[in-house]
Amino acid sequence: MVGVSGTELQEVRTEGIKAVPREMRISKRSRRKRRRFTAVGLPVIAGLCFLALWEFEVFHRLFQLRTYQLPLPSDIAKAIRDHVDLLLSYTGYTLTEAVLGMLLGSSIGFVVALLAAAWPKWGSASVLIVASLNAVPIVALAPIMNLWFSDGMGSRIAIVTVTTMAAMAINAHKGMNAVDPLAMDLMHSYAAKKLEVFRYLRVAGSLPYVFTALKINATSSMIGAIVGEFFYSSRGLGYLLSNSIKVAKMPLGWSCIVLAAVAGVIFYFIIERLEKWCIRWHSSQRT
Amino acid sequence: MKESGVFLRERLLPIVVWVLGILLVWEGASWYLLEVRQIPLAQSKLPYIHEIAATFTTYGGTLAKEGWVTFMNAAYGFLLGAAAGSLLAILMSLSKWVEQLAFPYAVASQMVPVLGLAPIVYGIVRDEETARILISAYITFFPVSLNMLRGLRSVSPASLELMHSYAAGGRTIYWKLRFPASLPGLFSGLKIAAPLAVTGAILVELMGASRGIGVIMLRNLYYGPSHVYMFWSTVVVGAFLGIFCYVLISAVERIAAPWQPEFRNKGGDG
Amino acid sequence: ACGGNNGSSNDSGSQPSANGGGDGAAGASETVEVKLQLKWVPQAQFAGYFVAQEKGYYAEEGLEVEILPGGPDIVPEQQVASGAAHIGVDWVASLLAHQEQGLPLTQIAQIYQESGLVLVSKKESGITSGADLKGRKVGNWMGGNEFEVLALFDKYGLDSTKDLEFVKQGFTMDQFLAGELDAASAMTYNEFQVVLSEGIAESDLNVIDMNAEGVAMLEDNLFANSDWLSGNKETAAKFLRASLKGWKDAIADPEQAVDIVMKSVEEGSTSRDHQLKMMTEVAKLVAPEGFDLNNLGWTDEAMFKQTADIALQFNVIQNEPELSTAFTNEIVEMARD
Amino acid sequence: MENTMATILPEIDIDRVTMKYRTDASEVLALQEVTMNIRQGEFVSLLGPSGCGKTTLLRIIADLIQPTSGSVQVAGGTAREARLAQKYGIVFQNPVLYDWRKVRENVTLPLEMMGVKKSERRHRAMELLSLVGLEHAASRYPWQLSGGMQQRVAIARALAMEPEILLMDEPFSALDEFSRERLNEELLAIWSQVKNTVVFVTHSIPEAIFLSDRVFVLSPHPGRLSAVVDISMPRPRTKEMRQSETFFRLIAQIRGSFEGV
Amino acid sequence: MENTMATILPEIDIDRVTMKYRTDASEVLALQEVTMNIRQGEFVSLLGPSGCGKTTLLRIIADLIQPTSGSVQVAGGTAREARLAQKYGIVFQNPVLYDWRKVRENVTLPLEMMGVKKSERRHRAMELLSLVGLEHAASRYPWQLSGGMQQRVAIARALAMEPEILLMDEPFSALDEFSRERLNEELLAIWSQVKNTVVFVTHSIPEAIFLSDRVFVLSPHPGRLSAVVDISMPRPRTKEMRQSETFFRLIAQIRGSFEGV
Ligand SMILES: Nc1ncnc2c1ncn2[C@@H]1O[C@H](COP(=O)(O)OP(=O)(O)OP(=O)(O)O)[C@@H](O)[C@H]1O
Ligand SMILES: Nc1ncnc2c1ncn2[C@@H]1O[C@H](COP(=O)(O)OP(=O)(O)OP(=O)(O)O)[C@@H](O)[C@H]1O
Ligand SMILES: Cc1ncc(C[n+]2csc(CCO)c2C)c(N)n1
Ligand SMILES: [Mg+2]
Ligand SMILES: [Mg+2]
Repeated sequence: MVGVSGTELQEVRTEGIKAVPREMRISKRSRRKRRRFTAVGLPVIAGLCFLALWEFEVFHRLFQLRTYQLPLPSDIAKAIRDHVDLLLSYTGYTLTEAVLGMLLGSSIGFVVALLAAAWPKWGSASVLIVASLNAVPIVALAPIMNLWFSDGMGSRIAIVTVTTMAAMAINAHKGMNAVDPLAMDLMHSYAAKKLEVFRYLRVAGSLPYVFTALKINATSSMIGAIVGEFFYSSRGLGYLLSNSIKVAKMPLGWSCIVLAAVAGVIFYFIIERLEKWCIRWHSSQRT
Repeated sequence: MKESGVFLRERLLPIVVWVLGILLVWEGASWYLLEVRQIPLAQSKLPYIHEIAATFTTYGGTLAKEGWVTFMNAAYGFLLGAAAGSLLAILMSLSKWVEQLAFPYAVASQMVPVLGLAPIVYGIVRDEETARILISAYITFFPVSLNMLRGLRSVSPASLELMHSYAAGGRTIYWKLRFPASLPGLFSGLKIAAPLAVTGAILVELMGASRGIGVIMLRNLYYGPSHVYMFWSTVVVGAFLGIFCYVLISAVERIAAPWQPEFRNKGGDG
Repeated sequence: ACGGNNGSSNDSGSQPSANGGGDGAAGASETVEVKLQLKWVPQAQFAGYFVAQEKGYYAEEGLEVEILPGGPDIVPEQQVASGAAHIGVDWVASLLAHQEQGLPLTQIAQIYQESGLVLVSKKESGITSGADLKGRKVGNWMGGNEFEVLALFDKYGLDSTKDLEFVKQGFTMDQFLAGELDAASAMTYNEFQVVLSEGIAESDLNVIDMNAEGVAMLEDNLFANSDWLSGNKETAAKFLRASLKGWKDAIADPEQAVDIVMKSVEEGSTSRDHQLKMMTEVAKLVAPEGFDLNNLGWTDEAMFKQTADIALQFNVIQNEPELSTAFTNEIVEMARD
Repeated sequence: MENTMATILPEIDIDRVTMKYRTDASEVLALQEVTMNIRQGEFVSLLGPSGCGKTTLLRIIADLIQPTSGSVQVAGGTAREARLAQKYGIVFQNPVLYDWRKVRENVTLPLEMMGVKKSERRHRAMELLSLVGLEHAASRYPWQLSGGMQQRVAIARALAMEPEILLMDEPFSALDEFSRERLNEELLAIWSQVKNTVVFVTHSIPEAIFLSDRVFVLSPHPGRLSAVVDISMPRPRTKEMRQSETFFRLIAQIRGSFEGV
Repeated sequence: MENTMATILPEIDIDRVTMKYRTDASEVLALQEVTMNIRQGEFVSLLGPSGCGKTTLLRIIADLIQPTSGSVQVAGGTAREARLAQKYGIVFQNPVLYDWRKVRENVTLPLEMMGVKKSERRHRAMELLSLVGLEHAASRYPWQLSGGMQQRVAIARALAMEPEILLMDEPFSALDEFSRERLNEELLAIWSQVKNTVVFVTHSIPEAIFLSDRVFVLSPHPGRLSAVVDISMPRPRTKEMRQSETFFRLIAQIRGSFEGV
């Protein structure tokens, strides 16, 4: 009981107010260092432990897996070393598709949310329609987009666009509608036009939701691009991955996954930094 | 009496207009591509709506049956995924420590496509049904988790202080404050996840199932343009399942979290 | 009626563990469960198994066979190795690649005697021989299906990375139909028929046949999990016996075979017509002219070696396979008795 | 003569306004048949027990909600037209500051919306912030202020745009007596310069008397106009008047017309 | 005046408490070396201009924030221990009601946390709601209430748990004079029964005098204790005392120790 409340108390201190507690005042710098350690060092150490357990086949024994189902890190590392140029260029290719598609999809989703919030009666259905597109799987999207945009990068960008629209539309719509009704009244009292209500209130108010959507999209765009490449692409991580796994080159396949994961995590954390910077004012950020 | 009239006018009318509008534009564009531009594979690119409708009359039974199978698969995956996602969000919000430890890996895990995941999951659980549910849960959990985490984290400092003044324990704070406050976020996560669960179910059906909308989808693609209307029917069924799930979640939201600003009626008689 | 239902009928007793069951236990009364993983969706390509199932040949042998559909994301070798199935169907080159990676797999029968893979092109592209492919855009599904085509390129001295554009082809023929590909890979029994059914006359098409070019590799086979096999040879033989019987029936009476296949196929996903064409074409590959149907299932060491050699040449595998473990004719022999 | 003309013109004309709120279970009759006229340039106060409908009335005047029945005319047109013409400046009962804007930017908000130049905006904002005693807090975020400071920011924001009609909902309730009295005087000073119409909600009878030309008293359940009191004290009002006999008489008079919760 | 031995025990002992807030740009010295003792069962008020640190001090006593330096002892232990022992009931400056709970459930919240039985909780909640005049609004949502009504819900919530130490931050500022005076009396009645320690922040000097045993006056920039005034009026306090000479003398005395914003 006491212990639990102790951690809660910590939260008041860090989350509630910018108090300068006595015992921490002297060590501002060391605190920052410690925070950086927990943000970077901890996952790295955990990752290394995880890798070690993996490498020494502890997981394999635990779950009765074989190396042809889950190759060892050393083999994956070797595959990466052997194909580093190819892998890097493919990572760039796939990442390009993901980022472009994600930007396009998120923008469209955001605009849909804007319209839906501005004209609720007529616009709400558009969120619904965009959401329903999310129920069309990539296996079906791939052939359609291939027909429309040929087998180049365009078709994957289109796939990623379609798969990222919904998250943004739904979240941004929620964020724009969740603004304080009194804040809306203030805008009305200024006779703010629809556009101004968005500019001054709704967009800022929805930012926490928008960034959550961007974070979801950062990951789903990567996987969308990868799976999109399974079917028609002759380049990219997804192409190499599906090919390698089908011809039993598991280590090479997994090196694609590793690179995708690294690229995806970096993409994700760039967005998270952006979020920290953009919504410093939000209560979830008052550390 | 008056209420149902308002409902018809305010909610149903726009939807009807939208649907009709989309159908008309689609049909027109399809005609344009096929008859005016005469591009190759025009019907594969954008088929006639009436042809798709025709397949619905012939194969409506099959589509409904397989759609139901997919829906049930999606429901299982969704339930498990939503539960796992919320749990992870709660764990991460409980301590920054867990978050910083788990988060990069949660993100990284999303980069493993089912193709790479399947052998592992099959290898571990050795049961197809379980493996399928696990895989579709894996696809749905992430948006739920992120949205709920945001909700859990953004309770207002003042309401948190009220809890502290009661010396509320961690669990109580969750139950009485953080959880209700995170419901709007949770629900928008669920709205993203619900159609995604349909995608997940379809994807999983391609992992060797013999029933479900995904199965017909794949087979009709494979057998060529002569099956294009049936393929598009399956796409339509998928989209409808998505709409259905979305509407379902929205309805639950209205019951479970009715206090949100968007549900408040503003003064007057409105 | 088909075994394709993915129901959860597989209780733990049917797990294909290495030492599970054993032939002794498979008495007359108890049915033994066997799961067959197809390479692709249920269709006439796999008619023999459906016929055996429908006509009760498996049941007669005391087997309860479940036929698992394949798909674009399914690797039968992985399924069999991980225990999701006991026996699988794939192409020999893919099998070799997986064997080399240490997956415990053994080929127990060769069903297709010839390659069904062709390269189709429209007459107007003027591709009459492999040499004409230079500078063209050629498609294949990749992922283990591409080696015959690579061998063809090699035969004509073409480097697939420099002399032409060798690209991934989806599981539809849309790219070819839309004119994006100069030459597309096609199976005689499916994709080629799809092209024809789009109203393109056979006379308007050029076809490069892998068999004729001498770069054919062995295709649909049957392979089993080695660990399972060592304890269940009798079961495997029973399975094979019934399957071969099914295949013979299918070839003897394609119409009936297609009727049976159609029961396993979702309504509305394919037509009987198409499956009938497929069956006719498949029959030509399973039993080419002059083939003695009594040899059905027998793996010809010379053909197997040719396949392995091509595979080796294109780095599908790094070392020459140990033929004695790669395949066995023992089960076929047992099945014949 | 011009001057008297102006006072005859009814700037805000509230005619038999009734407001019902619907809740899940029941209906709340917040206002019933309220009729009042406010002249141009007049300073009026609304007094009444908690929950009697003062805020509701203010929001109806500002066209933020529509009455169930009755009509509101503002400056010869509808309330809507007045709002769209940006005639209103409002201080809400809660400060309603935008979290993502620092204090200064919160004050410049209405100026931005009216297209005032940036340098001008900042200048004006700092002027008003120093009027309410907050120039030192200009670059803090709202949540770094005390309750009273937040309310003062909201006041500065409403004054920034020099609105023709100023609606203030208990603006000074979170302030200590001294700040309150000082701001009362500042408000009167500004008002006498700008000559705008002010509708002022307060719970302090002395404050209402000190500031207003007329005081409207509302009674609760349902909200009805129960008294209108003319404040016949000369302008400019001075501190000393607070001690005058008229003042005390008015206090007593208004108290008398009042019913508690 | 000193009625029992309870008054000897220091219930809240604030010793040279200093509080600095860090903002992006600078530091705000909200409290500087504030020392005060509050006896058990005592009713004290904090007065001071807006932004002088009253809320900050209250939050420090309640262990919601930690002072930069100095110490707080409550009932012989630390503030933390007192908080964990659920000794505090707080009325915040804003109502802080939970949106998802109806009015009644907002009031029962602290009772739920103390494990009071359901029927008992409802009963108690309705009792308190009728005390603050809100029994008719029990099943509305907070946003369906007027500002003053919300504040009254918060008061009912704090009283529901009969806390040993009651901290109230301008609880009555959103109320009209009549409701306010009525609630002042109710509060005193409850206090004289429960005998809890009350720290009461207000901007109304008469209110502080009417309610308190002692009044602490804070001065701003930085917040320091500038005066402690003993209210030597007998208890129970009556309406008539508000007109007494002592009362006016005390008002004048406190005004004198006060500096405006
Ligand atoms: N959105 C709403 N839905 C339902 N009832 C409401 C709503 N807003 C206000 N009310 C009710 O209308 C009545 C008048 O409310 P209003 O806010 O106008 O009071 P007020 O005079 O401003 O009170 P206070 O002095 O406490 O601010 C109250 O009974 C309140 O509960
Ligand atoms: N979280 C914070 N960060 C930075 N400064 C703060 C914070 N909270 C309060 N302050 C500052 O501390 C000082 C004291 O604030 P406090 O809220 O205690 O005042 P107060 O006496 O309660 O005023 P009021 O009567 O207006 O409520 C103010 O100058 C305020 O701006
Ligand atoms: C992704 C993908 N992989 C392979 C094929 C081609 N294909 C389908 S069935 C079959 C015969 C195998 O037994 C072949 C080669 C495809 N169309 N799509
Ligand atoms: Mg009000
Ligand atoms: Mg305060």
